[in-house]
Amino acid sequence: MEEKIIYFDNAATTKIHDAVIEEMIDIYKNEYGNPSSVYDFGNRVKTIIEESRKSLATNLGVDPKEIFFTSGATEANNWAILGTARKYKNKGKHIITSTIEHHAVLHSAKQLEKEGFDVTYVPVTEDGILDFEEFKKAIRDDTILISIMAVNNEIGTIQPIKKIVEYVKDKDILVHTDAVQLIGKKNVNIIKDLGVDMLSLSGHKIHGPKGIGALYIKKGVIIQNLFFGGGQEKKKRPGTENVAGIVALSKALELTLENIEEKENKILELRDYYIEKVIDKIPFVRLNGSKQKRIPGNANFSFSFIEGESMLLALDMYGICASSGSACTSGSLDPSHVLLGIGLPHAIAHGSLRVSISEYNTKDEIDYLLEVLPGIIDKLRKMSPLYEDFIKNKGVN
Amino acid sequence: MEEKIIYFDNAATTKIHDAVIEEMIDIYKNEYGNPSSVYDFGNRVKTIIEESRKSLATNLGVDPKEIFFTSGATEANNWAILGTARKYKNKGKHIITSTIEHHAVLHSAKQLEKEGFDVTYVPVTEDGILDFEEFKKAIRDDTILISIMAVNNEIGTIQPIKKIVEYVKDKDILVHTDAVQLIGKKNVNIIKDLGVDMLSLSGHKIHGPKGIGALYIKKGVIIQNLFFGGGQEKKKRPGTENVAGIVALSKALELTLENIEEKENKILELRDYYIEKVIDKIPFVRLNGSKQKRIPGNANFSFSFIEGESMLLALDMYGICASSGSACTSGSLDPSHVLLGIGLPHAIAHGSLRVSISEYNTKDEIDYLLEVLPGIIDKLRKMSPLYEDFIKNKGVN
Amino acid sequence: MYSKKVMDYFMNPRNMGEIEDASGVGTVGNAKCGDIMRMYLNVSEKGIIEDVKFKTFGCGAAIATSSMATELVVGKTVQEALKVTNKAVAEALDGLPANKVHCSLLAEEAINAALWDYAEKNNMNIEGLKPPKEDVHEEYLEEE
Amino acid sequence: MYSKKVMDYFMNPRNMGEIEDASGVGTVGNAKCGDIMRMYLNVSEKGIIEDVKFKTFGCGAAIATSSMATELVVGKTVQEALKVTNKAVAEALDGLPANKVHCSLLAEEAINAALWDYAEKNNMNIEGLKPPKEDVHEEYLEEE
Ligand SMILES: Cc1ncc(COP(=O)(O)O)c(C=O)c1O
Ligand SMILES: Cc1ncc(COP(=O)(O)O)c(C=O)c1O
Repeated sequence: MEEKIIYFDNAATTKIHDAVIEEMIDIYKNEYGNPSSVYDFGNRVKTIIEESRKSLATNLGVDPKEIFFTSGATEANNWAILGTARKYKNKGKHIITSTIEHHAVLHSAKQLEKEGFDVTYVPVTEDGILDFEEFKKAIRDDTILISIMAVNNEIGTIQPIKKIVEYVKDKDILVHTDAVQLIGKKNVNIIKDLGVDMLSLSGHKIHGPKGIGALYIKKGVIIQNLFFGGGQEKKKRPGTENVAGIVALSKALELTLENIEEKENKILELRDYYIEKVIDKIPFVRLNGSKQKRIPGNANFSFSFIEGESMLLALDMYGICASSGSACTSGSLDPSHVLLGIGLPHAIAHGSLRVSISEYNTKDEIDYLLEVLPGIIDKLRKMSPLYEDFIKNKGVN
Repeated sequence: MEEKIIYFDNAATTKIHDAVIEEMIDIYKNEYGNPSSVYDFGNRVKTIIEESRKSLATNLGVDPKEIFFTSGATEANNWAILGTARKYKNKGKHIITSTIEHHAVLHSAKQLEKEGFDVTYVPVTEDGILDFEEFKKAIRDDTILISIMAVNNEIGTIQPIKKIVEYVKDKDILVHTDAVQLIGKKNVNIIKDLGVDMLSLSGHKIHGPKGIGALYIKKGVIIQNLFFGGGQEKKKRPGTENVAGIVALSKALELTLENIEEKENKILELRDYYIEKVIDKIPFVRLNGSKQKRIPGNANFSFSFIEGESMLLALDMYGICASSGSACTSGSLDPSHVLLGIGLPHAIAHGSLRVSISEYNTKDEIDYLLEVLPGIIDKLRKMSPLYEDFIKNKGVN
Repeated sequence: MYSKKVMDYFMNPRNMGEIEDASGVGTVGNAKCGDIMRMYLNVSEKGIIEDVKFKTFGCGAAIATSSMATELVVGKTVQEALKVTNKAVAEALDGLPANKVHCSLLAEEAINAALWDYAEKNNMNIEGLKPPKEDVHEEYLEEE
Repeated sequence: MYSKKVMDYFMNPRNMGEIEDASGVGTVGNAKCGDIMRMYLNVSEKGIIEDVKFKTFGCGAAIATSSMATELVVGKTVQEALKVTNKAVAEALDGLPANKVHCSLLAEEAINAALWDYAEKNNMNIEGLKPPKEDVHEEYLEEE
């Protein structure tokens, strides 16, 4: 278990900050009381939760009363989408999202189609940015919800959330954003920078633990609960609170945002260095997604003629962790819907490599990756019948 | 934070076993990979999850494929109830539960009423056991689901789950049980001892952490997902897995069940000693719920003429943690629906004290409780206008 | 949850007890909601509240607010006592949790009920004194 | 996820490459599903498969199964080669994860396609040889 790994899959999940683990240990050992209990041993746990809520809210520029803890972003996304639709179904039955959302959004939308809603999946440009003209056309009188992600998890493209919010500000439409890949990457003031009605985030993407997330619900916005029970979370999200998770989520955001500009610059530098070198060293590559409107840590390349999983396995032999498509669909036969969404043909969509960089990565690690990657690509291409056809000029199907 | 507390609220939540904390720390520090990832660093986390699932399943006498991890029993209960109802709504619209269920069940049922379902809340006898004659009468041709708890959380009464299952075995009705207060208290083989189609359990009630639970779904039983997203948990429960929670839940059950008969006997002995002494020392008390059909750790008394919270606060001054009603409704103005359910008048329902004992409690602690309790009751009664009326023989309203 | 002051008044309640043959006695609240407060007052011939005692069935806040209410009215004239609001009671206790504010309302109401009883017994018409409500919870619950 | 043997055949694939002027060449699979396998065979006049090479676009299992398939058929007669099943390929690799079983089917199909090409080129009618399917995925997916 102690072999060295080089972790370039920070969009899938992240190393937990040591100080976050320390806080969890303290909670597990000393603060196991039930926050709803009357006695001090429970009460003080309630206080701990409220302090965490306050810290998280402060770091996002919102009111603590607007933060609701969930079991992760999947739950938060479902809550926002199903909860809005089921609450306002008599007002309208139309929902807008995009073709490149996370499955937690897309599959919630599919469920709503089964419940009689109409969903428009707005396409993106080949740069991986929401096609704003198409978005405008999608809006209808019976539109009740828009859910567009802040940053795409596969190609790192930044979506025009503020522009969306401004465009519909006079309409009675709620706007939700899945901000899992934005929060913790930059300083974000939800109100000033986004202005959305609801926003989802997840702990394990910001150097916190898995199984904890939050939904921001703007004051005054009312949606249906996703499930029902005790009075926790102001009667909006029942179940005994995941206290250690809540504390860890807040602490993780706090620590991740510490010196964030500095970290951002460092990560950006590493990323751009990697991109430049890959383009330099390896032929037939394509950077997926806008180079400019892109979150610092993400580099997603397609390497023509080869398939993604084989690249990942080969990198794994060198102790390098990276991904192709998104983690939760690996093992499926489908190519990434995001890469198809930006217009890539199947053969190329299958051959993507996402390197996602965090504050824990170093230039040495990037150099090591750059040392082994060209050989791997070369070897796999030599095995590829598609490459053979290409070289022999037969063309590819 | 280091003052000594005497914890008698094990039905609300429990102290985490040290070895469980150790396992979580290991996961947080060393196994932060995403279980869905291709590389070994993710894959081995998948293996860890599957080993935990296997251990949990083995300890419950079921197949690992029948275990689905959730964020707690609230989610598990909702999933079972809403998921069954929404799946089979075209087959039937009637659901049976009892009047003394946890709010996670009752409020799911209320939600289903809003969705057009018919719910029968079967009453219990004054002993706190399901009224089986009423239960039989409740069954209809369009009944699709029965959800009855295995053990009540407030009064510890054991419900006749196996009898229910046998009674409806020729009918096309799914049976769910909220077994949060049973699992970990006794050796339970789900198939042989209960035979239900679905069963919910929660980590923090069995010396594990908060925010993790599981739903057992019998092979062949298909219900609707509660929320939608990635392909985790065989596509039934999406979201990046709470790996540490899963490992901790399994480990907690394993450790809690170690020498369980011995623990059961010890707990029972402490509990019966407490019950006997209370009845001995304090007048105008009533043990709520059947003495015989009762889980070992639970003792729930009503002390006439006084209100529960004031008892808890007074006990808290002595470092004793206990509860009145259930934790998740404390702070509400309502008396316990369970105590009203067994027919107590409001004044008495308000005056209950639940002491719930775990393997970590000692005879010394019980003795200490018995030392301070009579004085507290006495003092509060002297303050009570109801007691004054009673003594003056005016009678109580 | 509770301030130190609330806990102090809960653990060491001032003016707990009964007054035999009191000038006025009032009982408010009901068992359904879990709080019943009873106030006993002795009013001097000059209209000064010379002695107050309470008994309360209820939570910590119910006990503390009733005790505090007795302290706030003792020594005051009936007119002054009528001006003691639930806010004053809550403030004197360094505040109450949101879901316990109704206890301070009930304490105010209990004083009022005892004064009403005093007025009735003496066939007086006290300015500003209204017939007591049995309960304050519904009002409070609506606010929530 | 994968057995050691799969990883070995993935990292060090046996018989990877092309055969110029091969007796038979077959390509199966498609880019949509993410696996394409191509098999080259040389068959001797006595009907013995003397040389086999493969090229594969696909996941680790796709590469390993195609490589293993070449090893299982080399030196065999055409008739014997037809009896090499996807199960045999998977077993020779110490098993495959459930969602990768289709790779072994594709490898079986690739051998079949190369033999079909050989038969066509030589105008032969080989008993038990069926026209190759382009893909095996749909079949597999239905099973799931
Ligand atoms: C954009 C995006 N949304 C949602 C999720 C789901 O988050 P969680 O794993 O916390 O459910 C993820 C990651 O898995 C993600 O990248
Ligand atoms: C009987 C019963 N069911 C359900 C629950 C809810 O469990 P959780 O807190 O894991 O959501 C509890 C405890 O809170 C309980 O005692």
